[in-house]
Amino acid sequence: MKFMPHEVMPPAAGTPAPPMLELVNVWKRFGDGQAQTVAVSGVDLRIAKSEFVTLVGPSGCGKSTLFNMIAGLLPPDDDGSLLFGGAPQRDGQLLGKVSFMPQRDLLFPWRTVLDNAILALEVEGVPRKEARDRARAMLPEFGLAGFADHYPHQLSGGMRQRVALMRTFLFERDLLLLDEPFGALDALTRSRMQHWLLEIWARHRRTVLFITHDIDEAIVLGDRVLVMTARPGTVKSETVVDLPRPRDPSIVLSPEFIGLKQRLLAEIEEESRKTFAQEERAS
Amino acid sequence: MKFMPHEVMPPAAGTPAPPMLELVNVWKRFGDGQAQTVAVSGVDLRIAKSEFVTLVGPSGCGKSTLFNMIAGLLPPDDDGSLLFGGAPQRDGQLLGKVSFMPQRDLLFPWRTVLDNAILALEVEGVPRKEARDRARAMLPEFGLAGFADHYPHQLSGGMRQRVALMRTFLFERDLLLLDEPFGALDALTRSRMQHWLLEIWARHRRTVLFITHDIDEAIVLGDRVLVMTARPGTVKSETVVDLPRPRDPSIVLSPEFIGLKQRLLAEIEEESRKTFAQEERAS
Amino acid sequence: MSSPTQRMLRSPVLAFVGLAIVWEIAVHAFAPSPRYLPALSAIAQDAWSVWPQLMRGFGRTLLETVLGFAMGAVFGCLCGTVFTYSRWMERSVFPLFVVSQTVPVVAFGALIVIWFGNSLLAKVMTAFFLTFFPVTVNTLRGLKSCDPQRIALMKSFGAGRLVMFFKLAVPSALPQIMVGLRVAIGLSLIGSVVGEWFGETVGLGVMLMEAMNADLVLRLWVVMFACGLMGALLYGLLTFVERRLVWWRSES
Amino acid sequence: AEKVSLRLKWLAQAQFAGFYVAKAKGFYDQGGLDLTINPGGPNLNVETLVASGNDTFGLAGGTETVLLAREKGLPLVCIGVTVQTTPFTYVAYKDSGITQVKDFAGKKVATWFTGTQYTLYSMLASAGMKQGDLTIVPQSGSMAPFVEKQFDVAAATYYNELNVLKAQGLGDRLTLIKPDDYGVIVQQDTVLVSEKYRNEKPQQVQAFMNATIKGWKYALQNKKEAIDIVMAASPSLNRAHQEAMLDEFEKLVKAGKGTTDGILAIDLPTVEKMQAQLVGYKALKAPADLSKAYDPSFWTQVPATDKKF
Amino acid sequence: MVAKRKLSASPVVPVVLSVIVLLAVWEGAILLFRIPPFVLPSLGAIVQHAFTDTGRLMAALLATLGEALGGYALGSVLGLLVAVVLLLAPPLERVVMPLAVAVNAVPTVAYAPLFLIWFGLGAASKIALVALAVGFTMLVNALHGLKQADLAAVNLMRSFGAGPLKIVWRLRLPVAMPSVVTALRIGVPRSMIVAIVGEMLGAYAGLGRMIYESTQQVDLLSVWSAVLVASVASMVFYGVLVWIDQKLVWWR
Ligand SMILES: Nc1ncnc2c1ncn2[C@@H]1O[C@H](COP(=O)(O)OP(=O)(O)OP(=O)(O)O)[C@@H](O)[C@H]1O
Ligand SMILES: Nc1ncnc2c1ncn2[C@@H]1O[C@H](COP(=O)(O)OP(=O)(O)OP(=O)(O)O)[C@@H](O)[C@H]1O
Ligand SMILES: Cc1ncc(C[n+]2csc(CCO)c2C)c(N)n1
Ligand SMILES: [Mg+2]
Ligand SMILES: [Mg+2]
Repeated sequence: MKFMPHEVMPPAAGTPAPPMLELVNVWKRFGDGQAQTVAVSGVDLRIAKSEFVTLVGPSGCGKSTLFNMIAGLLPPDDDGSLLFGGAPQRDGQLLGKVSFMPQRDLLFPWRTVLDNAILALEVEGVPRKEARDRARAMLPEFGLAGFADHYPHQLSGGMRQRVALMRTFLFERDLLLLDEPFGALDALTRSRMQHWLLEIWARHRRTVLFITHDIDEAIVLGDRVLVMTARPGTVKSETVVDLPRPRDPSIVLSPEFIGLKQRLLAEIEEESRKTFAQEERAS
Repeated sequence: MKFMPHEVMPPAAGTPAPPMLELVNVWKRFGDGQAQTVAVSGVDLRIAKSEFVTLVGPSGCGKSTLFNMIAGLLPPDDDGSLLFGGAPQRDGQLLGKVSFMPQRDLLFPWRTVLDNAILALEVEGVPRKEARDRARAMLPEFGLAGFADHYPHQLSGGMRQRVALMRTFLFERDLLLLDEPFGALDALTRSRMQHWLLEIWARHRRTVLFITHDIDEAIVLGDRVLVMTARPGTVKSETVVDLPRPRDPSIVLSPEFIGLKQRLLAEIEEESRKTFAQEERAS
Repeated sequence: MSSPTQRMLRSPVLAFVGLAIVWEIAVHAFAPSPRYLPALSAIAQDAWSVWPQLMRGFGRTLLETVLGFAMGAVFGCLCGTVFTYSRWMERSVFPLFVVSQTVPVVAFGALIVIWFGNSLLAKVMTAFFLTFFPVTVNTLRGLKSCDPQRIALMKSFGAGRLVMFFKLAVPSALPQIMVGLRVAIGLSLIGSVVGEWFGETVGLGVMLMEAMNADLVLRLWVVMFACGLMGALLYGLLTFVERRLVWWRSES
Repeated sequence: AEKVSLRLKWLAQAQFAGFYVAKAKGFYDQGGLDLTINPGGPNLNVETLVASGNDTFGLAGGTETVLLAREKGLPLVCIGVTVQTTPFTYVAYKDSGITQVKDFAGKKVATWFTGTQYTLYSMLASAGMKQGDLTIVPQSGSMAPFVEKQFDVAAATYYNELNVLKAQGLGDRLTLIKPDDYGVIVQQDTVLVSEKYRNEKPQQVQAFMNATIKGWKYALQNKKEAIDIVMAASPSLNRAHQEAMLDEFEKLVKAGKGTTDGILAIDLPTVEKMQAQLVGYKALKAPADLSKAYDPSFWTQVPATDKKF
Repeated sequence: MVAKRKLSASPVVPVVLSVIVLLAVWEGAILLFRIPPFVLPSLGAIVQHAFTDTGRLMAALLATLGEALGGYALGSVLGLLVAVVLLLAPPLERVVMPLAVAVNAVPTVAYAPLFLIWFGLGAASKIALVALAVGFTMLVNALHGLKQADLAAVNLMRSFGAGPLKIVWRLRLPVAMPSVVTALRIGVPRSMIVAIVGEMLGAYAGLGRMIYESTQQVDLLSVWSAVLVASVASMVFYGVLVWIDQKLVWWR
C-alpha cells in the first residue's frame, strides 16, 4: 500500500486501462453570497475501467453531491469538466449511462417491492413480465423472498434499502455509483451483500464507485480508497489497496489491513475534527 | 460477562432499581391469513431505570416494530401487556412520555434546521425564543453550526440524521428510544455523538434503548445487549456488558471486548442466516 | 442573474402583446364578421366609450367577488377541517354539500332575492355558494394526505390535536388548499356576476346582461376582458401569497 | 310615506320609462309613496316576488301569464296593461320569399317558449296549418342564430330585437309577419299587485296607478328627458338603442285602447279571446273568472286628463 | 347485535340520516313559517310532479346528461393533457397559465353567447362550455399534483435514462393522482350546472331550457322538479365516481 499524489494515475488492476471517468477541477457551490455553501471544490479524479473505488469522508463533506454530478443529475459549476470515456459530458448526457443508487431509498409508495425493483427495466422498455421474472429470481438473494407483493410502508428500513439495491443492480450499466448502500444492514446481511457485489463486479467487470462510512468495508471492497476532506470537499488522498483478491472476511485481522485502516481512520478523523473545529469557530 | 435466561432480572448498575419498562409476552402481527407477517412474537423484557440497553438483530426482524409499540405509536396485539413504571399502558398512554427517534428522519420540509430541532419543545409549549436559544447552543456540538437556517433538502444524509438527533435530545424524557441514530455518520462524528450520548446519560441518568447494526457500538454503549432472533422477532439472548465505565475508545482492543463481540456476532449471524434460509425455502 | 430586458422577454407580457398584435392584424386581414371576432381596437374603443361605468362596475363586482371569496374560503377551510376530524360529519354533511353544488343558483333568482334582498349580500352569497365547495374538497384532501409517520412522530412528542393540526397538518395541507383557493377565485367571480342578474343595477354582470340583450357584441367582449383581467389579477395575487406561504420543496 | 317597491321584468331600459320618469318627477312622492324600482333579470320571476310580498308591485309578463300564475295559486291581480297589442312579430328575410304564415310550411321557425309559442300556434291555426307542417325550434335571447340564417323565421319584439336587427343594417331586408294580422293579440307588460295588498291598502294602489300613468304620459310627451332619466338609472346603456326602443314602445302603449280609453287600460274582451286560445292548447286547464284576475277599478279612478293624450 | 353494529358502521347510515334531517327541515319550515308553495313547494309535491311529467323530464335529462358527460370527459382529458404539456415546457406555462386563468375568470355565461354563435344551439356549444369549465379545474389541480413529485425521485428516474414522458407516466402521474381525483370530484356538479346554464341561454333541449321556460310561464313545480332531477343525476354521477375512486385506491 502506498500514498500517491492524486495527479498521478494509479495502475488499476495492473493493466494500463484508459480512464473510464475523469473529473478535472470539478466545483459545486450552493446558494450565493453570505449563505453560500461550497460542497465540492476542485476535485480531480480518474477512474479506470473495471476499477472498484471506495469513497470515504466526514458527514456533509460533499460525497453525495459529487455522485449527483457524476450521475449527470447536477451540473458541475463551470470551472471544471467531467469526461466519460474521454469525451466531455454536458447537460445530463450521462443520464441513463450510470447505475446510481441514491442515499435515500426513494421507493415509490404506490409500487410493490417487485415493481419498485423493476422500475429501471421498465424505463428501458423491458416487457413487464420478463422484468418481473428477473426480479423475482433475485428476491431470495436479497433476503426479500415472500415480500414481492408488499408495499414500501410495510418494510423495515433495511429491507427498503435492499429493494433499492436490487433496483440498481437490475439496471445494468458499466458504471455503478452506490451511495452508502449497506448503511442500514446488519453485519451478516451486509457482508452477504458485499460478497454479492464483488461477485457481480468480478463477473461483469463493472466499474464501481462506492460511498461508505465503514472503513473496513471501504478497504475490503476497494482497489483504491479515496478520502475526502471536510467541506469544501476535495480529494485529500488516494490509497491503493493492494491486498490480494478474492479477499476473505478474515482479512480484517491481517496486519496490512489493520495498518491501512488505522492510517485511513486517522485521516478521516483529522478531517472530521476540522469540520467541528470550523463550525465551533463559526458559531 | 455472562449469559442469562431472559426471565431473570439483570442487576442494573448494581442497585435493585424497579423495572421502568416491562414487556410481557408482546406480539405484533401485520395482515392476516396467507399474507400475515409476524413481526414481533412473545417478547418478554424488563428495563430498569437508568439502564442503557442496546438492541441488535438481523434486518427486518422486528426491532423498529418493537420500538413503535414501546413509544405508544403501535398497539401491541391483545396477547400480552406493556407496563411503564409498573402500570399497564393502553392506547397510546405512553405518548409524550418517551423521547423517540424514528429510523427515518422525518424532518418537516417547511422548517429550518433550527425549527425542526425545537419541534418537540414547541409541542411542549416552551416559548419559541427560548427553545431556539437552547437549540442554537447545541448546533456546534452536532456539527451543524452555520446551518441553523438551512432547509432539510439542503442537508446531507448525515446532517439530516443529526438534526433528528438534536430534536430527540431536546425532548427530555426519562426513556430514550433511538432507532439506528448514528447509521449515516462517519466514524469520528459517530464516536463524538456516542460520547455525547453517554455524557447525557451519565449526567441525567435517562434510560436508553438503542437499536444499532454496529456490534462495537452496541457493546461500547450498553449495560446490556439484547439480540433479537430472525422474524418472527423475539429476544434471543441478553448479555450483560460488565466492562468498566467510562469506556475509552481503546476498549475495543481489549480481549474481553473482542470475546464478547465474537460471541454476539456469531449469534446475529446465525439469526441472519436463518432469515435467508427461511426465505430461500419460501421462494 | 437576468437583466430587466431578459426578464421582460421571458415574462408573459410580451406573449400577450404579441397575441394582441396577431389578433388585430388577422382581423384586418381576414375581416371576419365581428360577431365571430371583432377587432381589438374596436373593443378598446367601445370600452373607452363606457369607461366611467366600466370602472364603477369593475369596482362593484370586485368587492362582491372578494367578499364572497373570503367567506367561501373561510367556510371551506373550516368545513374541510371538520370533515377531516369527524368521519361522521364527513359522511353525513359532505353529501349535502355535493347536493348543494348540483343546484343551479341561476334558476333561483327569486329565492335569492327573497332571502337576501336586493343587497350586496345577495351577490356575496352567490359567490360564496360557488366558492366553498372546491375549498372544502381540497382542504379535506390536503389534511388527509398528511404523512402517517410524521403524525406518529408528533404523537410521540405528546402533541395534542391542536398542536398536531397547526404544526403538521396545516403546513402539509397548505399547498393543496392553495389549489382549492385558486380554483375558487374564478368561481367567486362567476358567482358575483351571475348574482348581479338578480335585480342589480351596477356591476360587470349587469353590463353583460345589457350587452347580451341588445346584442352588443363589442360590449360583450369588453365585459369579458374586464372579467378576465379581474380574475387574472386576483389569481396572480393568490399565487403571490402562495409563494410566500408555501416556499418549501415537496418531499413526499 | 309608504315604502313600496316595484319589480320590473328586465333590467332598467326605456321599456320601463314611465316608471322611472314618475319616480324622477316625484309623482310617487306626491302620492305618498316612497317607491324603489328593482330591476329584473333572467330567471327572476316577478310573479313570485309580488305574490310572496317581497315586492309590492310588479311589471310582469303578458296578459296570459297572469292567468297562468293565478291557476298555479299565486294570489295576484292585474291592475293595468302597458302594451295594448302584441309587442312582437315574426320576421323573415325578404329573399326567403316568406311573406305570410302559410309560407312557414317546411321552414325552420324559431319562437320563444315563454308563452309566445301559443301565439304562433294560433297564427298557424288561423291560417289552417298544423304544427307538424313546419319545424318549430326554441329561440333564445340572442338574435344571432337568425342573423346567421340558422332559422328561416324568428320572433322579435318591436322595441328590442327588431331594433337590434335594424341596427345591424338588416332593417329593409326583412318581412314582418305580425300576429295581429291573423287576429291573434296578446297584450303584455301587466302591472301586478298581490290580492292582499290590494285589499288592505287600496289607497296606495290608487296612488301608484295615478303616478304611473302620469309618468308614462310625461315620458311619451318628453321622450328626450325620459331617455335622460333612464340613462341616469343605468348609464352603461346604449343611448341610440334606448331612443329607438322608446319610439317603438310608444306605438305599443298608444295602440288600441291606449289611445281610445287611455294609457294602461285593460282590454278584457281581447284577454278573453286570448284565454280561449290558451284553453284550446291546454296551457290553461279551464277558463278563469277574469274579474278576479283583472281589476280595472283603479285605472277607472284615474282622471281622464292624466291617461289620455 | 352483530346486525346493529354493521348498520351503524355502514357509511350509508349518516347519509340517510342527514337526508332525513334535510327533508324534515324543508317540510317543517313550510309548515312552521307557512311558506306558500310558489316560494317553496313541498318535496312531496315536487316528486309527484316529477312522476306525472316523467317523459318530458327524462328527455331533458338525457340531453343535459349527454352534454355534461361529454364536456366532462373532454375537459378532464384536455385539462390533464395541457397540464402535462405545460409541465414539460415551463416557458409555455408562463404564457399559457395567465391566459388560461384569464379565460377561466370570464364567467361561463359570458362566453355562452359567443359559443352559441361559434358552435350553434345544439349540444356542441354546451359540451364546449362544460369542457372549458371542467378543464380549467383539472389543469390547475393536475399541474399542482404533477409538480408534487419529490425532486430526488425525479432525479432517480433521470438517472435511469427516463425521458420527461416516462417520468410523467411512471412517477408524476401516480403522485398527481389524488389531485386529479379531487379535480374530477369538483368537476361533477360543475359539469351539470354549466350544461344547464348554457341551455338556459339557448338550446334545443335539456333541463336548463325547461327551467328557463317554466320560470317564464310561472310553472314553478316544473322548475323544481327539473332541479330535483338534475341534482339526483349529479349525485348518481358523483357516486359512481367515488365508487371508481375507491376501487382504484391501489396507490395509497
Ligand atoms: N440543494 C442544496 N442546497 C444547499 N446546500 C446543499 C444542497 N445540497 C447539499 N448541500 C450542502 O452540501 C454539502 C455536502 O452535502 P452532501 O450531501 O454531498 O454530503 P455527504 O458527503 O454526502 O454527507 P453524508 O455523508 O452526511 O451523506 C452539505 O453541507 C450540504 O448542506
Ligand atoms: N405496516 C406493516 N405492514 C406489514 N408488515 C410490516 C409493517 N411494518 C413492518 N412490517 C414487517 O415487520 C417486519 C419487521 O419490521 P421492522 O421494521 O420492525 O424491522 P427492523 O428490525 O427494524 O429491521 P431493520 O433493521 O431493517 O430496520 C418486517 O418484515 C416488515 O416487513
Ligand atoms: C315575451 C318575450 N319572450 C322572450 C323574449 C326574449 N328574451 C329577451 S331576454 C331573454 C332572456 C335571455 O336570457 C329572452 C329569451 C322577449 N323579449 N319577450
Ligand atoms: Mg451523502
Ligand atoms: Mg428498523
